[in-house]
Amino acid sequence: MKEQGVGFRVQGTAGDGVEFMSEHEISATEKQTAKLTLDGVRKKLAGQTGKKYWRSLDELAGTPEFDAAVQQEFPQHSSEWIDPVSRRGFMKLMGASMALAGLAGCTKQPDEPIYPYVKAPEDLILGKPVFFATAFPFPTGAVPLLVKSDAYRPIKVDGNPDHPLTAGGSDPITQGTLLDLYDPDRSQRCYYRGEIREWAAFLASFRATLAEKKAAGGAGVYILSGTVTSPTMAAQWKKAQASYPNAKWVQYDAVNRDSAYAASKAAFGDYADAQYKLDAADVIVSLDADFLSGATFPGFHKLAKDYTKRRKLEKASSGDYSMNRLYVAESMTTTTGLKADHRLALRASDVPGFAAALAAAVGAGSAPSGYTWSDDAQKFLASVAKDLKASGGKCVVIPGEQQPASVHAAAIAINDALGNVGKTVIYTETVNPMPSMQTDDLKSLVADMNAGKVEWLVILNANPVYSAPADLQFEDALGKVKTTVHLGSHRDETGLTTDWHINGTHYLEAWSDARAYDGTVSVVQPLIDPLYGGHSAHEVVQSLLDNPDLSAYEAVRATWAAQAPAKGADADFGWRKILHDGFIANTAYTAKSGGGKAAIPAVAAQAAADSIEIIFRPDYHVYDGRYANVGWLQEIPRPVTNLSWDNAALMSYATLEKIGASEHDVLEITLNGRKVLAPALAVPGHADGSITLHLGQGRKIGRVAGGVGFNAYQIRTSDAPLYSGGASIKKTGDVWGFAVTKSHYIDQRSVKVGGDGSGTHSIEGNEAMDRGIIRYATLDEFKQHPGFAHEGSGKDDPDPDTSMFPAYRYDKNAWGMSIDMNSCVGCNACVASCYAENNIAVVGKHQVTMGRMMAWLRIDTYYEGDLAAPRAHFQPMACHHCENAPCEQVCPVGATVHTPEGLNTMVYNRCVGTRYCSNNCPYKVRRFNFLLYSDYETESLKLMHNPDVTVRSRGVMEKCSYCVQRINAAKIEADKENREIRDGEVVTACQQACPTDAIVFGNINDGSSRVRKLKQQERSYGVLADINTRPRTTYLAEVININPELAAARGEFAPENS
Amino acid sequence: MAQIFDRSSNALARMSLVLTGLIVIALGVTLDQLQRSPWVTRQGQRADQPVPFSHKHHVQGLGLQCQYCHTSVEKSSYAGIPPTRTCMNCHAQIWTNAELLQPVRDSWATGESIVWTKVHDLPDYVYFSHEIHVNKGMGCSSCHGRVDEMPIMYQQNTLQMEWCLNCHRNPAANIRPTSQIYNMAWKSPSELSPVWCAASDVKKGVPTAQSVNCTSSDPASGSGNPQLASLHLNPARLALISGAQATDAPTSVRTPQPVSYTKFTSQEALGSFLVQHYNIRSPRDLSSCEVCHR
Amino acid sequence: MATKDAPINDPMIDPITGEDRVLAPGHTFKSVTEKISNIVLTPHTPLGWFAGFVLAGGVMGALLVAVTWLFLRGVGIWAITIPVAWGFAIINFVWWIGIGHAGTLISAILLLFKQQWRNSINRFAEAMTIFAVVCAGMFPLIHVGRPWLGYWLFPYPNSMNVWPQFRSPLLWDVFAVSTYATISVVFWYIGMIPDLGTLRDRSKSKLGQYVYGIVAMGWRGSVRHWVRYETASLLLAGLATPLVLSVHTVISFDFAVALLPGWHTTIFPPYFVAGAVYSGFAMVITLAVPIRKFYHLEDLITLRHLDNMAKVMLTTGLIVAYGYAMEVFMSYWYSASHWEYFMMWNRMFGPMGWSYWVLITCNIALPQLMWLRYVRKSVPLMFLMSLIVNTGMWFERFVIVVTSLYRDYLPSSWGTYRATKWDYATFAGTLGLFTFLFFLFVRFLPMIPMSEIRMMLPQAKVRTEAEALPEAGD
Amino acid sequence: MPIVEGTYGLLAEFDTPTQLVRAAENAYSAGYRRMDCYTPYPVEEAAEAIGFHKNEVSLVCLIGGLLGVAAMFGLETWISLWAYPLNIAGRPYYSWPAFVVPAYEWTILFAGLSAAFGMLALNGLPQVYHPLFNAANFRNGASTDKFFLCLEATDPKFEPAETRSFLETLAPLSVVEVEY
Repeated sequence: MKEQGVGFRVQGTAGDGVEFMSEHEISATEKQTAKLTLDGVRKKLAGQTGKKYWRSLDELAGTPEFDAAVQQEFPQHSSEWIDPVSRRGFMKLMGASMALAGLAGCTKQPDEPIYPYVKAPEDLILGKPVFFATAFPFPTGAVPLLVKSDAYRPIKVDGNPDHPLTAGGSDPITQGTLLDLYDPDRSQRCYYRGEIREWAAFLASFRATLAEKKAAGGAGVYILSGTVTSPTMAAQWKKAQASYPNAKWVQYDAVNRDSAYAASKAAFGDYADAQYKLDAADVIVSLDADFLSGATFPGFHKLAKDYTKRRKLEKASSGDYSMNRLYVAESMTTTTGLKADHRLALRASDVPGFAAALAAAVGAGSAPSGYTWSDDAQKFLASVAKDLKASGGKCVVIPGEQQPASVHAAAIAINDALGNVGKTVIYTETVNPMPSMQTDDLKSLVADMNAGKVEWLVILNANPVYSAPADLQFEDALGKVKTTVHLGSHRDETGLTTDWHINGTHYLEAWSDARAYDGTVSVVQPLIDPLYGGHSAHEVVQSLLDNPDLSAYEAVRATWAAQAPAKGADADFGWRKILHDGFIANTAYTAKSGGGKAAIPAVAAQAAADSIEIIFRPDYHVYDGRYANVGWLQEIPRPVTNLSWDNAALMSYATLEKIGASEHDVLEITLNGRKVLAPALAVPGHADGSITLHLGQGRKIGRVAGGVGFNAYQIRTSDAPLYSGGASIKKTGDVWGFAVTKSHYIDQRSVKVGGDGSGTHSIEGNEAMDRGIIRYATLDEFKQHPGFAHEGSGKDDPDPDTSMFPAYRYDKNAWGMSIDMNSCVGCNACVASCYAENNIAVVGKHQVTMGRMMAWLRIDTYYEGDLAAPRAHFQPMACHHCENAPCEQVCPVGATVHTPEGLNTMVYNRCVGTRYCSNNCPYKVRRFNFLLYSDYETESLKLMHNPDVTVRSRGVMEKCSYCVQRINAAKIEADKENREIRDGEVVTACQQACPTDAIVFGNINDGSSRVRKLKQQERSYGVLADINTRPRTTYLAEVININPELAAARGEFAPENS
Repeated sequence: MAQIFDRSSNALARMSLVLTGLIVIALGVTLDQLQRSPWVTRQGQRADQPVPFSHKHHVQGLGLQCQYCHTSVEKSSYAGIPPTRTCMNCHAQIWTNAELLQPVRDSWATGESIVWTKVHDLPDYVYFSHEIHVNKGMGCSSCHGRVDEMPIMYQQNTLQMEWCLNCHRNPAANIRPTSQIYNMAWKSPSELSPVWCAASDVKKGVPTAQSVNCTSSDPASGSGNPQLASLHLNPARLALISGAQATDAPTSVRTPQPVSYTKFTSQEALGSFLVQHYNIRSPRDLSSCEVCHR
Repeated sequence: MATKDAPINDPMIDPITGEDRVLAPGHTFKSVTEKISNIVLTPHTPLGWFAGFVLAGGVMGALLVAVTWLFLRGVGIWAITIPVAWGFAIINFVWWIGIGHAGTLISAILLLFKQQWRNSINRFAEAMTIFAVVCAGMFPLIHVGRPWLGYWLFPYPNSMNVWPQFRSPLLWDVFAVSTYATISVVFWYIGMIPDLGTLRDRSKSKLGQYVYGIVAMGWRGSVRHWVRYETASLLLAGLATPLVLSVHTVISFDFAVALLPGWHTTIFPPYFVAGAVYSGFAMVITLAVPIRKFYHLEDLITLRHLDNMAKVMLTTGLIVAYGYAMEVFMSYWYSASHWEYFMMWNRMFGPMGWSYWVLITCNIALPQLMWLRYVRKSVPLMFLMSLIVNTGMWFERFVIVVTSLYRDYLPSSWGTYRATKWDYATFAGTLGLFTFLFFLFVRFLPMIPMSEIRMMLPQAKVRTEAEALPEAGD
Repeated sequence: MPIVEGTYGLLAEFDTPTQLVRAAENAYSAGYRRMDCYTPYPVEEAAEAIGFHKNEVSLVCLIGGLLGVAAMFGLETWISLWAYPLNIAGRPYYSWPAFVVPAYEWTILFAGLSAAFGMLALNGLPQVYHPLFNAANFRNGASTDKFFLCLEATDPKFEPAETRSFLETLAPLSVVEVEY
């Protein structure tokens, strides 16, 4: 790699500071960083694998060279000095305590070495982070990123705020990819039949084969990859096909867009993506479409942002609130369904019928025969149809990704009939440069393999052995192929089966490109030299071309040469701009002309009411299993279920009763002959008669993923990859312990306290209502009672001066936060971001089960009303930085105190760990290191730590700090310039990650600050403020826009309540 | 039959009682001293370094600027340890075969770092920023002592929390004009050597360095233009500031015009003047925990 | 009045009052002195003592193991979690401190009230206090996350310029408990000096004479000394009384000052103190019964003592009951606070409701049997009673600590609490430590104050000329 | 200390407290002052008899107590107002109500310790060697069941022969001369 310009921005704090471009030799610096970091280590460890590898890494840890590397990587590596002690165990610890005894906490530390550069890279300022723009390629469209890099180590991944589509939002998976990069289980080198080989050796044999196959046009050479996201990759393949016309490329992801593609093909004659413009929609109808729960839904970031734009309750010029209304008909309860103003629980197999019926109701087709609907369903259908018709052109119907083509077709037809096309929905080229029907392709590939036609099978970044449909028996077929190759960042199930395994690169390690869901192109630029010298798919594919040694960088640059014009003499100007901006302007797709005339295919007959169907869904966090080894994603409880680690057989309470099981029972699920063992877990609002299994767990490898949950692929077949009826359930009698961070206390329904006495309510939810923790109203009620959040008992905030003591005055800055409950869609992006920013430890299933999760920020989910058809509320909960902080008063050593700017700060190194503060915290947001949770051993994880945040040791209390490290950075900048900190200059990690701007942070003493304005809104209330804690974090009460036809007002100001 | 104890034991018993008391007191005093002793703080200890680098020689003798090696001291929390390249800038030409410099040449040849031993070593949970101190008028020598007189580098101060607090609670006692930051020999003003300072009219949004001019020669005595008090700013930082300031401080890059100079003959007077004009935060702010611990 | 038909020939019944005697008749200065001092001075140790001693030591071993593992791994080996961040450690702490109260109470308050019957039990009651405080005092230290920094709780000049935070009840604990421990030890020792003198003079072995001689400080019974000694004891008693009341008050502040429903209560101080005395006396009985049997001290620790203690327990037990009643009344009706209401409902009928009913049974229901003279007079029944009350009082602390914490303000953070084997090991271990120390005490120190028993003898009175002269001597 | 030789005093042994008190009274009225009684348990009458009425233990105790309260309250005030004032839970720096408790505890601690050690000091303890211990009967009885009156040689009125005969008149069990 030579002569690569990399544009980057220096930032005071994220989002601020002037940007300027400069050039520097990434190659040189990469060599530097590499030399000083992992190169040597790699040499030392060459030839050691698995456990042995890590053991010897530990031995290494002592050696000065190693400390050198770490020191270099960590100019201010921050961790409590005690860490080596706790590492080396008891004797040392005792020794340390001896040393401590009598000394004033500041102890005699060991000599620390300094390892300066030999040649320092020019524009590196150690201790000042640099931000690089790149993108995270994901099957459903790339997520454009701005990555924080400290001494050339990426330490924080966030959305690119300037990007036209996502505008800075991110999601848990995107946040998690950072840990994926530093995953110690990543594949370290190339293997051939289990023996270590050099990359060169592979290239040699691969190219030799190609040479001899050239004559036959490459017949017998197959490439199997995950969904291709890179235009350059497509271009490379296109070129390759010229010389290898008979070579085949098959894409397969277990979670794919076949239904959508099939429908669009039928409607437009060509594959198309549908882009929905929710900001223009008054009525949104989701047909099992989970578009608010994360990157798993194409275009999530934009959809979520637009959806919440219309729920911020800012008065439009018309004087109206122009609030949208969301209807959801869905099977598995999702955050989308829980955010809906009206939700209908439907079995997945009923949705196609429902879609057709809806189409008929709005005059876009004929109703399906033989479907019978419950009264609720009929009522729902009728009023939805009415609402839709009333707002033609200002409404939109969204089909579910996990629904068959017919639902997509119906959606196309309805949107067409209502004249939404071009207004609330447009159809464009596909983000995938080479769209295909993946399941069918895989079938034919397997057929070829079994037929012995396949001589070379190169598997790129896919794990079919684990995730291919069970009926295809992919692994057996693999045995029939002469030579099999697997390139991947992990040596996974497939990598262990194939002849060759090539250790692949992470997207932060290699050059590539990708399109965001709107088509805007982003160049994926690496931020660090491959940690383990991995290789990218581009390099493999390039071998098929006449210039096989062209680097990925050059290939990518060539692809976009046209979009990167020179400026005068500066040939690299355009290219640098692309890298600096993180995307190529004006490359978004334009709408296809002409709406689709979709003929809705006849839907299958309605399944028998008493039969039980199985629904397969990608996991919210580990997706199809590729992120199963990312600790954060496993530990952060999934939305809705609050299930951390594990997956489960999710079903409604009624179904649970029907099959005579109770939660935690291990069930044997049999689906046309195939069996899987799955523990049962009840989900409020789940459709009756269907069981949802999340894919992606039950991995065999990985110290995180291994042994977590069960593998749902075992019963997933190619003919019914979405859902399948006719399952039989048997209790095995075993019991499985879950790590559910919040139960709904169904062990003890709220018969005695709260609720309607029916015993079907969640006591937790009822209490939340009675205690004014959740406050909401319908739109009409809100109009009549703008101050509803403060009406009613226990909802008024005591006046600070009624106290016997004078209240403490905060005259300068006063930091505060406002969280909009209307905008929070409970997607967990903020939680994941907090993990990354604050070096929060992963504690593992057992500790989570004991209730010792370390998350500083959590999303509380309260289920209101009958758990069979609940209304839910998401409430992000972190330290409230109370002005009368109960925790501070009881700390005997003053380890938690208030700063003059009103931060409730936690001084880890002063904490002795009495845990009194946690007991006295009404919000229970303090987290305690009961054991040594922080990982001080694993070197690759050390590289990931944020150097500005102390790594907490055992026996210390910790909690949300309002990202004090960011505040202080901003302060220093401001002080240097003798000015006040500007509004928006300090952005907390959670705020930065939130795709819907639900979280706003700032100085509440600054009259013009956003947070001040939000806090002045009448909806703004403090949780538990009536016990006079005076929280600095407040919430904007929820307002729902219900359809009076469907439900009477549910809020507390409803006629029947008041 | 005789007594159990003989006469002397009375005295003995009482003595031992008194003694126990004394021992307890002595122990307390010892520990109190121990925690502040060089054995704990490393104060004044000279670690053995791969190269016996003499700051005295390079700073006093050759007159090297601090920033020549510690490049990021104004820009980052981390002052910066010079890369081998910096040494080689000169030592490629001079002392090319001096025995002492062998490690440097090796490092240059092999690309392996020179392994220094950290002299000023704060606990890892302490977040110290050179950047802000230097920009707000804390001279190098205030903390590091007369480095220019140290043949071998050592730690001048205890670097203990109480030491930090001493200054954070009363910055005026140590603050100096930013023009004097790198002046190792800087002395607080006195009757004999007074200092004249003038605050420019523009306050807000002007880098500390530019808001105040100080000189040691009486500007009234027409001894010509007083040297401007300002840290030298590289274009980038200027751009950054001006850009950032686009809205509320268009004047930042303009060199402020000295107005009326005031004469200072004591550190207290100068200190309080600078604290006011450099917008130093209040002691309460500066001694708040989160300033150094996160 | 059962006195009439009480057999006249029963020496233990005072024929005039018909009450049990505090002290069996016929004792002389010498006889009591010998009886008590021989227990200590006898060269051959009884086998039973060895058996018990070794057993107690063994149980104490569990404590050592548990604490070692604790320092090795961290407090995470216990069941504590968020929200229940305090568990057995604090429960045991409060329980032991409570037990510690009876000793000081008997020796101080009863002294002020000139209760003669206290004399025969106060010495080992005080010993019990000290050993209980030892067990209690251990917990605040080992329960913190970083025990090696425990000394940060004391105000001392340091290079960090930081000091303890005096608004925290935990810090008040530090001072209350340390003061209590110190004063108790001093009181105990001062009280023992004359007896140590006796042991010095009666000891046959040279070693004995030396050791007792040193600790007796050369006490020789000069009346001048006696007068100052009496004043000092009286003062100490006078000081210990408010102290003993303050200690458990302060302990109760740990809870009362917090804002948790179920903790934030003004009635805690009084009923904590009452509860402490309650459990304290229970423990005294638990110890007294086996001791008087084993060392045949029936004529020094008589049924009268058991009777009196039973009455004290009844009283304090009723105060405690009143406390519980008040809690219920306040939370259900008086407070009109949703938090309080839910807390009490949950405490009674929540998943951990059982613990509340155990507490009610052991502390309120069963002890009412002590109204029956029969029960008060039956040694085994009283022993059983004492065990029940001790259990009940432990559960009181369990209920207060756990069932208030595990479901507090924010429903999303409700949790549960299931003790681990290390919790049990630690608790059992302290019981072992306690008995271990107690065995040492009865073997090497006079467990009944001889000088004070002497005072109780009839011949101890100085007669005026008016009175006849027949002197009982020997 | 200088070794004193000769007679310490004459020691009369009695069987009952009553006899002792009588003897003491007589001795006192006979003009003896340097004398002391030794009993196995407190006998106030005896103290009265030899004219020992008041003692200073209470005073010492009071001073100690005052010292304690002053010390702790002072410390707390200094810390929270001058040494390191911190905003704790929005409470004022000088939260005196909270400071009462530790101050109270230290009052008792100091008072108690000074009472105890004051008593020992005033009694001149520890004094493990004492001439009286030379008298075998004293060692055997004084701490068990016998009562002693000792007229000391330092008394101006002391005259070995006379004093002995005087003691004989008080019907003691025995009168022995105690050597230093």
